[in-house]
Formats: sequence, C-alpha cells, structure tokens
Amino acid sequence: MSILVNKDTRLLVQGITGREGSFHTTQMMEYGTNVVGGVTPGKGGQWFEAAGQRVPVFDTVKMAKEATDANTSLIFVPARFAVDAIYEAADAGIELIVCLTEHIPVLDMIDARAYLDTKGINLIGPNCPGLLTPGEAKVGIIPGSIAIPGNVGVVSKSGTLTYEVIDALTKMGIGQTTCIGIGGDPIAGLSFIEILALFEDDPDTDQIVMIGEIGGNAEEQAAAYIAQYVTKPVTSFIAGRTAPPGKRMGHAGAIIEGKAGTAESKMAALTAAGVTVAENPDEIARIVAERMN
Amino acid sequence: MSILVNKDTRLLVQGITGREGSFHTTQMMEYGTNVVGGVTPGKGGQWFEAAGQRVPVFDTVKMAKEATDANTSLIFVPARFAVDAIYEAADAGIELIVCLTEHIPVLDMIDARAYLDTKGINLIGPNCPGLLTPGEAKVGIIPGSIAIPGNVGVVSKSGTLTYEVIDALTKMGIGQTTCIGIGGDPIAGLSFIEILALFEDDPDTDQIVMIGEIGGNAEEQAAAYIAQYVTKPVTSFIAGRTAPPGKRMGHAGAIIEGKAGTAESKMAALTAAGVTVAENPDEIARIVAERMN
Amino acid sequence: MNLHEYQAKRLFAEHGVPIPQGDVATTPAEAREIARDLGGRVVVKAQVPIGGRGKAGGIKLANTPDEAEERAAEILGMDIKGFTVRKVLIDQQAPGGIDQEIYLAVLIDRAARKSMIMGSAEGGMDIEEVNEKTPEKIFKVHVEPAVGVRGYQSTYLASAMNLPRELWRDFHKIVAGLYECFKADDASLTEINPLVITGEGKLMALDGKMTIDDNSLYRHPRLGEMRDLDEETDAEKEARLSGINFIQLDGNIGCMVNGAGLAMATMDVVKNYGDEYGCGPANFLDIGGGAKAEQVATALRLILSDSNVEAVLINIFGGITRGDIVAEGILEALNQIQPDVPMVVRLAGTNAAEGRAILAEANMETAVTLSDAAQKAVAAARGGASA
Amino acid sequence: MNLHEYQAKRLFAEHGVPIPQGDVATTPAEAREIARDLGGRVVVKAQVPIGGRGKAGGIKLANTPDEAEERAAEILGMDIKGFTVRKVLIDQQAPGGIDQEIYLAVLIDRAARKSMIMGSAEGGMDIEEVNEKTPEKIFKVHVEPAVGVRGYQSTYLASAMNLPRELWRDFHKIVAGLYECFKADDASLTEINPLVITGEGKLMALDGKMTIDDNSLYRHPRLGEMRDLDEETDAEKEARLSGINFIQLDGNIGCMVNGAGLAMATMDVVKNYGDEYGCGPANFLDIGGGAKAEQVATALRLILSDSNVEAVLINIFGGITRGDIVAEGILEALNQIQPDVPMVVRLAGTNAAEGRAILAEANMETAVTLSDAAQKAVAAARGGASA
Repeated sequence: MSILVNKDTRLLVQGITGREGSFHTTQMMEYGTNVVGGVTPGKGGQWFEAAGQRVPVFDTVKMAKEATDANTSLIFVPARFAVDAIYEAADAGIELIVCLTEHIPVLDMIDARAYLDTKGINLIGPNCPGLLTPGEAKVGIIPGSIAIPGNVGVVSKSGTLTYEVIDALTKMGIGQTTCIGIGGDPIAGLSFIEILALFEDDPDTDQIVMIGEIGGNAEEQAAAYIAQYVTKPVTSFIAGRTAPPGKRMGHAGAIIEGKAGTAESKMAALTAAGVTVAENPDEIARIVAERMN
Repeated sequence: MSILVNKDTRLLVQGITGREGSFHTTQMMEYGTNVVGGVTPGKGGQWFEAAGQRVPVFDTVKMAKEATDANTSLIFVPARFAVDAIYEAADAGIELIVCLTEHIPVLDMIDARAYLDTKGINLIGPNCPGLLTPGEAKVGIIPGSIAIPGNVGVVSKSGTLTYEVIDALTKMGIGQTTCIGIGGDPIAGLSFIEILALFEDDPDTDQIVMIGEIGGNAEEQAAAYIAQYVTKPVTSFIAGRTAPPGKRMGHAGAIIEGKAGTAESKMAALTAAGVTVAENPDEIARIVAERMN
Repeated sequence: MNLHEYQAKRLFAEHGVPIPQGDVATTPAEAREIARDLGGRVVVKAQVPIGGRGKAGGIKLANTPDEAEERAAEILGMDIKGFTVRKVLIDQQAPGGIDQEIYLAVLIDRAARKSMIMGSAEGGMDIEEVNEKTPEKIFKVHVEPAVGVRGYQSTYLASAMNLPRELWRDFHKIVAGLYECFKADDASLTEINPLVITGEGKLMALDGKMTIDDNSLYRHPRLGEMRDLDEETDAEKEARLSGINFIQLDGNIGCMVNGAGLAMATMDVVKNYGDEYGCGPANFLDIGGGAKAEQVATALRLILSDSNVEAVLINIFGGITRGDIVAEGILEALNQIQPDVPMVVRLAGTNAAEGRAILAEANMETAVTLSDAAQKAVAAARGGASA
Repeated sequence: MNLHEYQAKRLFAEHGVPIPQGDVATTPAEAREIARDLGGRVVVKAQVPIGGRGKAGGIKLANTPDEAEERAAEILGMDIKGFTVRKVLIDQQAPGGIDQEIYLAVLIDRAARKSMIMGSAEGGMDIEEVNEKTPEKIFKVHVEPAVGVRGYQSTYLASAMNLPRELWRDFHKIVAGLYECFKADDASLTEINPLVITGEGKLMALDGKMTIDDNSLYRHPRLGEMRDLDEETDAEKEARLSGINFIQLDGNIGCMVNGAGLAMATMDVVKNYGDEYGCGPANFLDIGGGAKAEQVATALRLILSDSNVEAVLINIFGGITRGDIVAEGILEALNQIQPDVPMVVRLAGTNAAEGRAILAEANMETAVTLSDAAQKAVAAARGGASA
C-alpha cells in the first residue's frame, strides 16, 4: 500500500518535451512509472520515446485526458506558465496535480489553491520534488535509487534534506511506503495535515517521518493535528534553528516574520504533541530504527 | 410545513432604512415575520420601529449576524450595491439570501452565483418578489393578503402573474405551503429544479404550480427533472407565446434567442413530462381544484 | 443594446484585436474621401444593428474612390429589415485576400451559468446554421469566473479547429482580447464573423458584433453614448426615458399591464381569443409597480401613438397598491388623455372589487378574469373596426 | 524585495491613497530646495528599508528650508541598523497637525491562504506590540480571491475601529486602493502606519512600507528597477545574478550546500557542534542542483569574500547527479580558486563512496555523515584560528 501514487497512477507530464521534462520523464519511465502521455502546446501528434516505450504528446491536457484517461499530472513548465498548467490540469479533470516549478508568485498560488479547493482537486507543490512510492511509481525527481519499499511514510518541505533521510533509512534496511515533498512555498497544495491523515489511514504505514522548516505555522498546525488524530509514531526534524529573523532561507516560505515561524516554536509544539524531534537530521533513521524493535 | 422560510426564519433586511426597505419591512413585521434586525452602512446603532416592535440597525451584516443570529437576509438595495450586499450576506454566514433588486448586470451575477455555489449558500433572485409561507413568514413583497395556508407549492419567474395565480387559488379556498418568485434574470439563484426538489420533499405540499416564461432553458431542464424525480402533480403556464424573437420582454432573461427559449419548446417539454400546461393563467386554479377532488 | 459593426470593432481593437483600417461615412462624398485616404480597394458596409446585411445588398466592394462613392450612394438610405441605413463603414479589403474564414465569439451560456467562448473553422456563414447542420464543427470552452481565459483554452480551440500552428499565438491574443472586451464592457455577446486568415497569413477581424448589457450602462457612460438614437422610435425613446418597458408589435389591441410576466400572459390571452378574428396584441407594455396616474397617462400615449390600435386592454394586479387607488389613477389619466378607442380595464387583487366599482361608475368597461377581459377587448376592437 | 518609504507611498498614490506632497533628496542642498518649493513645515525622513528609524534619530521636523538643510545634513550618512542613509524624503507636515493615528495594512495570511486586511485605531506604534498587548484592538478581514475587497469590509473595519462616519467613504477608497496596489504590484505587504486624520479632518498616509514578491518581478520590470543597489553587498549581488541563494551571517564556518532545507540543516548542525567553541555558520548558501564546477567556484568566491571564514564545509547530496561527477566538479573549482582555509567535503547519495574516494585521493578531508562533517569543520576552524 501507499498514498497518492502507485501502480494505478496514470501519469501525464505537462512540459514533457522541455529539457527538464524530458530528462525526468525518461527517469520516471525507466523506474517503471506508468507514464501515459505528455502535453506541450503546439507539439500535439508527436511521440515521446524512452525506456523502450513511446507515449503520445498532446496540445492540451483536455485532449490528453480524453485519449489516455490520465488521473495524475506532473508539471514541468517555467514559472510564468506554471499556474496556467495547474488550471489546465484541474479543468481537464485530473485528480492529483504535482507541480515541481519554483518561483511561482504567491498571489497566483492563493487564487489557484482557492480554485482547486472548490473543485476538490489535490495539488502537491509547487516548488517540490514530487512523490515516490518505491517499486511502484516515481512522480517527480526524488531519486529512485535511494528508496526501497517498506513501512515508513516520509513527508517534507524540503528536497535534498529529504533525500538524506530516505537514503539513511534505506541504508539501515528500512523501507518507505511513500515519500512526499510538499514544497517550501508560503501557499502550496496539500499540507502536512492532509498527508499525515493519509498516512494514518494507510494500513501499510507504521511510522511517519515529518521534516519541517522555519516559516509559517504549518508545523504547529500539524502538531495539533497529530496530538488529536495520529496514532502512529512520528519522528521530526525542523531545519533553520540558526536562521535569523527577516531573512528568507532560499524557500519563499522559509522566513521568520516577527515572532512567527521560529524553529523553537515548531519544535516545542511537536514535542508537546508527542513527536520525537531530532537534533540533527542524521538521528532520524536511528530513531525510526529503534522504534522498529 | 413549508420550504425555505417559516416560523424559524430569523430575518435581516439589508437596506432597511431605505424607502422601499422600510415600507416592506413594516409590511413583513405586520404580517408576523420574525425580523431580527437590519443593515444600513453608517446607520449602525439606530432602531427600526414598526408594528409595535423595534429592531436594531447595524453597519454590516457580520455585526448583525453576530448580534441577532439571523439565518436569512433580504436585500433591498440599489442595483449598483446589490452584488456587494449578496457577497456580504454570504461572507457573514447567512444561509438563505433573497435579493429583490432588479437591473443587476449579468456578469456580476455569474461571478456571485459561482461564489455562492462554492459556499453552498442559497440565493433567491435577484429581480424577484421573494417568498411567502402563508401564516408564517413573508420574506419579500408578495402581498400577504392574497395567500392562505394550504397544500399547494407555487414557484414562478414572475411577480404579478404569480400574485394572480395565488389570488385565484385562494379565492377557490385552496391554500399554499410556500409561494416563491425565483425571478426572471438570465443568471439567478435557486432555479425551478431546486425548488421542485424541495416541494417534492415537503410532506405538506400535495401539488405544485410552476409558472415559466420565454428565454433560457430552465423550463426544459425542469421538465426533464419532473419526468424523473417529481411524483406530485404539476400544473404549469408559460408566458410569452406571442413574443417575437430577439425582443426582450421586460425581464432580462425573457428573450427568444435564435431558436432557443420559445414558449412552444417549453410547453412541449413540460407536456411530455406529464405536466398539465394551461392555455390561460386563469385556468390554473381550476385545474388544481379539480385535482383536489 | 446592440452596437454597430464599426463600434464593436473599435472596442475589440482596444483590446488588441486586429481590425482593418477604416472609417465611417454618412454621405457618398465622405465615403470617397475615406477610400482615397485608405488607398487600395475597400469594402462599403451598411451600419445597421441587424444580421443579413450582405444578402440585402448592404455590403459592396469598391476598387477606387469613385466606386466607393457610388456604392455608398447606393447603400445609404436603403431599408434593411426595417432599419434605414444612415452610416456606411469604409474598410480596407483584407490584404492579399482571404484564405480562410473563422467564427469566434464570447457569449453567456445561461444553462452553465458561465461565459463561453465558441469557435468554428466554418466562419463567414450563419453560425446557427452551422450549429444545426454540423454541430461537431463548433468548439466551445467555458470561462470559470474565478479563473478567466487561459492560454490552454485558446490552444484547445486552435488545435480543435486545426488552425495553422504559427498563428496560435496571435489567435490566443485575439481570444483573450475578445474576452477582455466582453468582460470590461459588460457585453452579453462579442462576436467576430468572419475572423479571417488574410492572403498574407495574418488573422484579422473583418466583421464585429457586440451586445451590451443595458443594466451595466451606469458604469459605462461612454458606451451609453454609443446608443444610436436614430435606431429608436420616438415612442421607444419616451418609454425608455420614463422607465416603462415598451415593445411595439403588429397587432391591434394595445395592452397596458403591471409586471413583465403578466404583460406577456395578457398578450398571450389576447392572441388566444383574438387570433381567429385577426386580432392580436399591439405591444408589450409593463408600467412597473403602482400604476400612478402619470405612468398610466404616459403608457396610454405610447400605446395610442400606434394608429393600428383599435382597443386598449388595461390589466392591473393590485398587490401592495390597493385596487381602488389604482382605479382612481386610471381615471385621472384617462381624463388627461381622452382616448378615442374603446378601453377595457381588468383589476384583480387587493380591493379589486372596490376599484372595479369606481371604474364602472365612470362608465368604463371592466372585467374580473383575464380571459373575460381579453374577450371584451377583442369584441371592442372588432366593433371599433366595423364602426 | 523591500521598497523605500517614498517608493511605497508613490505606488499607493497611484491607487488613490492620499500622501503628503514631498520629494527625495540625496544632499542637504537638495533638501533645502525641496523644502522651499513645498513651503511651510516639513519632515525629513531617512530612507532605509528597516523599521525603527524614528528611535534611531532618522526622522526630524524642520520649520524652514534652512532647518531642513541642517536636519538632512545630520541624517544623510547616518548608519541605521547597518544601513547607511543615502536618501532623505522631505514631506510636507500633515496640514493642521495630526488628530489620530491609524494602522492599516494588507498582507498574506499563510494559515488562511488568503490576503488579509488589518486595521487598528492604535496606529503610529509597532503593530506587533499592539498585537501582543491588546490583540482585541486589531481588526482583520480576509479577501476572498474570487471576490476582491468589497465595501462592506472597509465598513466593518471603520465601524469596528470607530472611525468618524464622515470619513468612511474616504477610508473605503484607501482600503480599496491599498489592496489594489498590493494585488497589482504582487506585494506580500502594503502597510500604512500611521494613516492619520489630519487637523483638517482628512485621511492621509504619512508612512508607507511595501514588500514585493521577488518571484513576480518578471512581470513588473519597473518595480525591479526600484531595487536599491546600494542596499546590497557585492557578494549578495553576485549571488543574485548567478542564481545562488546566499545570505551572509556572522559565524566563521562557510557552508556550501545543495538545497535550501539541507543548507539550513547544515547550518544547524554546525552550530550544534560548534557553539561551545564559538563556531557557527558564516552564511546560508544553496548552490541549487548539479554542483557543476562553475557554480561551486562562484559559491566558494562568495564564501571566501567574508574574512571571518576560517573553514568551509561543502555538503552535497548526489541525487540525480552522481557523487563522482560532483567530486570532479569540486576539484576543478578548487583548482581555480585555491582557497587558503581548510575545507571539509561531505558527499552523500548516489555514488557518494566513489566521489569521496576521488576527493580523498586529492588529499581533501571528507566525511560520511553530516554530524561527522560538522565536527570536522569545527575542528578545522579552531585549528585555523589557533594557527
């Protein structure tokens, strides 16, 4: 079992013919992900070939959806076109949209997220590495080689920091149900809470790893949710204890504004909710492993 | 029993201190409607007095809702402010909004209706006479004197034409559960279908009268709905058989565009759905009365 | 409110839609001058707010300024479906000729409660005909109110209509511009038919049609000024200014009613009883609420300005306003106007009996039911006709 | 990107927000001239993108042009929280004095995922202080994306803040204008503190603060030009232009990491192990994906431009890019730069062992875990400090 993506994922790639899009689509197809087609306006009718297969390219998601019955779409288009791509996927009836693009203006995301909510469509991202259900589907850029199937659910705002944790888990022989990067933008799609709920409901997930960072109050909200609804053990790390207020640490959302968004506040809330909060990220795999016994 | 408005209605009047608003609020209070307050920006703190009672006036619906726990709002404000008034009522958590104002631009109503739908809020109107549940609540301008409690539900796009029908029913001793004018604008709130569904579910409604007119295809859609879901007898009249194409007959929505929206099409669809369609409006009460026996 | 072609196209152009160079003439000499300034070959087009101008001879080509003057002379003053041509548009012909004609419009889809963009590669002809014969050749996308028009929507239309790919970007600008214009000016229709691909491979809006939502005019004063007063009868103008809904029809029984739905129903009933005798409603008239003396007098004047009217039926439902008050208002108005055709008054609702009594006392013919009133009006009209 | 006060106020004014007449001076003589042109009494305000200017002596009143020149001379060149004052704004004082100070701002509420308008009658002071001591004096309304700001929202704020009723209409225009400006210019904050009621009974924005979303600058070229290059260090500028996320901090261990989250985590771990020895991160630096030689070289230059740096920790997770390729890129960059501080490289992920072998062969200090790497870097920095 797993959450959000698996063997039943029928993936469409928006921006499949671009440099990044074609490179990572090849990686996904080689991993065994069921890529059913791609979209690039003006290139409808072409084929995309990789891993000994070929998939059709369409002008619009609507046409692609009609021809392939895709249920998931991965967006690999530049920031100034990415919001259109999200709306396009939503209007075409895609159920899960994963947007990797970074640098999308935040007011655009406010509008887009509000619209998706009215339609009940799930978004992961933007500015995220996507999802990986080891052995079933890789939807995004999380390296397939570092993960193995297992019973730990991983959710994170980060990219490489997440890879670290997955890699460490795998090296200790601990596999993952699904690994999800939700992105570090101020306004994004599914948040910690929604992912935690999915892991809680997933019978194959026995433990959860949650990696947060400074900025916003998603971790505090998650802590409140965990205290009330999550029965599975959660291990966490919060990046950015040394970040000074008022400076954006790379991610658009990673900024301490006034007294809000500090690592201390998040760590305290999580600890109070019964979460084990690691001091260093390389402690996480060890904590999880101890719990296995 | 009844639908939408009754003894539990806690009514707020937006525009209570205006000429129309104060006149009709007085009428409603005299009828016994539970008016709990009014809103006029800049007149918060005043009182509105009528029928030996007085109700508070607030600056905003939010404040009025907090103080009075109103559940229904009636809008009596000029066209250029009426859409704001609808949004205001919706954002304050009002459950049923009745907008009498006519001449609201149609593109404004497209936006407003879409917004209300995302919030699941019911709107009646605009450009309508409102609702009347005889003996319980008058929310709008349907004359209370022409109606008596009974078991016929009346729904109509029209104003005075509806009064005619109610008056005729009452003169024959046939009372009404609830009478509703949904208005004749191209984009409005609750449509025939939604009202038909409510009447179908209302145990006290035994028969339904539905008065349509040229323009749009709401009557055809209603016919399809009736054929499938409505078990109670429906009597109908469609106004505008003599209207020429391309000319707007008063109501913004009452216009035959090309081959769409003709009275013939609507009458044929209703007849096919088992609805009795009267040739003249004064036949309706007679048909309903015959069914009583 | 329907705009003229030249007005619509100028508004489209404000939002980046390419239109031919051109200008409006009210005399053949002006037409000649415009054609000369434009250079090259032009088309002379009657400006009337109605379709079918081409078939009626209202659109003609001219190769020289002299020809433009001649064609303008032919077209100006023509009657097209009841509209006298008072203006012609002189447009440059499409550079390099026309390779393809496309249909593109933004309109309101009432059933979906959204604006809709409609495109077809079968442009140039009547879109309703296309819709009837080959509906699969019309492509539609709805505009989500919270989202607006997006690039993928025009991409879909362009791809479905099989437009040349090198024109997709320009096509998107036209789609976005046409919708922007629709939205900014509160239109209920913005239509380009045809949108052509010129011999030089460019998109260009050769014709334009636009309907403005009358209810929005308060926030578009400059659009209100575009109303062509020549296209309105004096009666229609008076009605508009006094807030009475009035539409001239071709029957012989004038109708004065409070409420639009009841007015339509009254017309229907008049026709029901009168058709076999050649009688029918002479107008749609909704005097609105109250039926005060002044409104009634104005309405009567409007009705009687039509010499075909042989009887008048007044049908008032007294709701909030009591029937006796209405009756007094009617008598006062009749006293002012002194009409010379027979009148039938039907009062219903609150205090209707009292009202009818007042009218009967003044020797007015009254009726209780609508059917009764219509029958009496038909009889009166026939009596009037045979008198 | 934070705008200066004068830039923010000018943008507000474009959307109808009333601001004092005024202009910017870079010399005392210019300040005198502006004060003379304005007439009357002025206020001289340091233009630095940081709060607390008043307490720091960066805001002074002047009754004459001479005084304005003197005050400007005092303020220009001042250091306010690390920013050198290079510009002063000369504003007319509020006509008739100040009767009341109000707080008004539009910002993003991340938790609600909406824009939010915040108002308080307790203006003029630090709003965070008000929020802490008397949160009930701050009123908030959220803006629905599909709806925008509506009149009832400013009515609510005005009523809740108990503003004089005769000012509600003007207040609404300011609220709407401030939101319009926020939306049109992709701000994450537009703030007026204080919005005053002048002695003449008018509303006026005396101060203005505005933060623009950097991600939106591609569609706001004119806002991009407002960036004050004087406020940026050379290193920050080079980082910005080469797409590296770089923030100078005050520790002694330079950090070069791929990925923002991992970079923060690396800083945290360095501090964890180094704090007791007075060691900490000298910077935040995310070199992005790939870690190619050129990026690594640029990043190293940025780090080493800080003379406090006594050791450098490079922490790269090889994901799609293999560790051996990354190692070769690092060696190539080091070959270009020849740094004179000790370096510790930690490689993890795909082919990390192969990468570490390549580095070890070149006599680089390598590490397997992040904790190990941080400890080695701290030791190296301490060794460097004692050398």
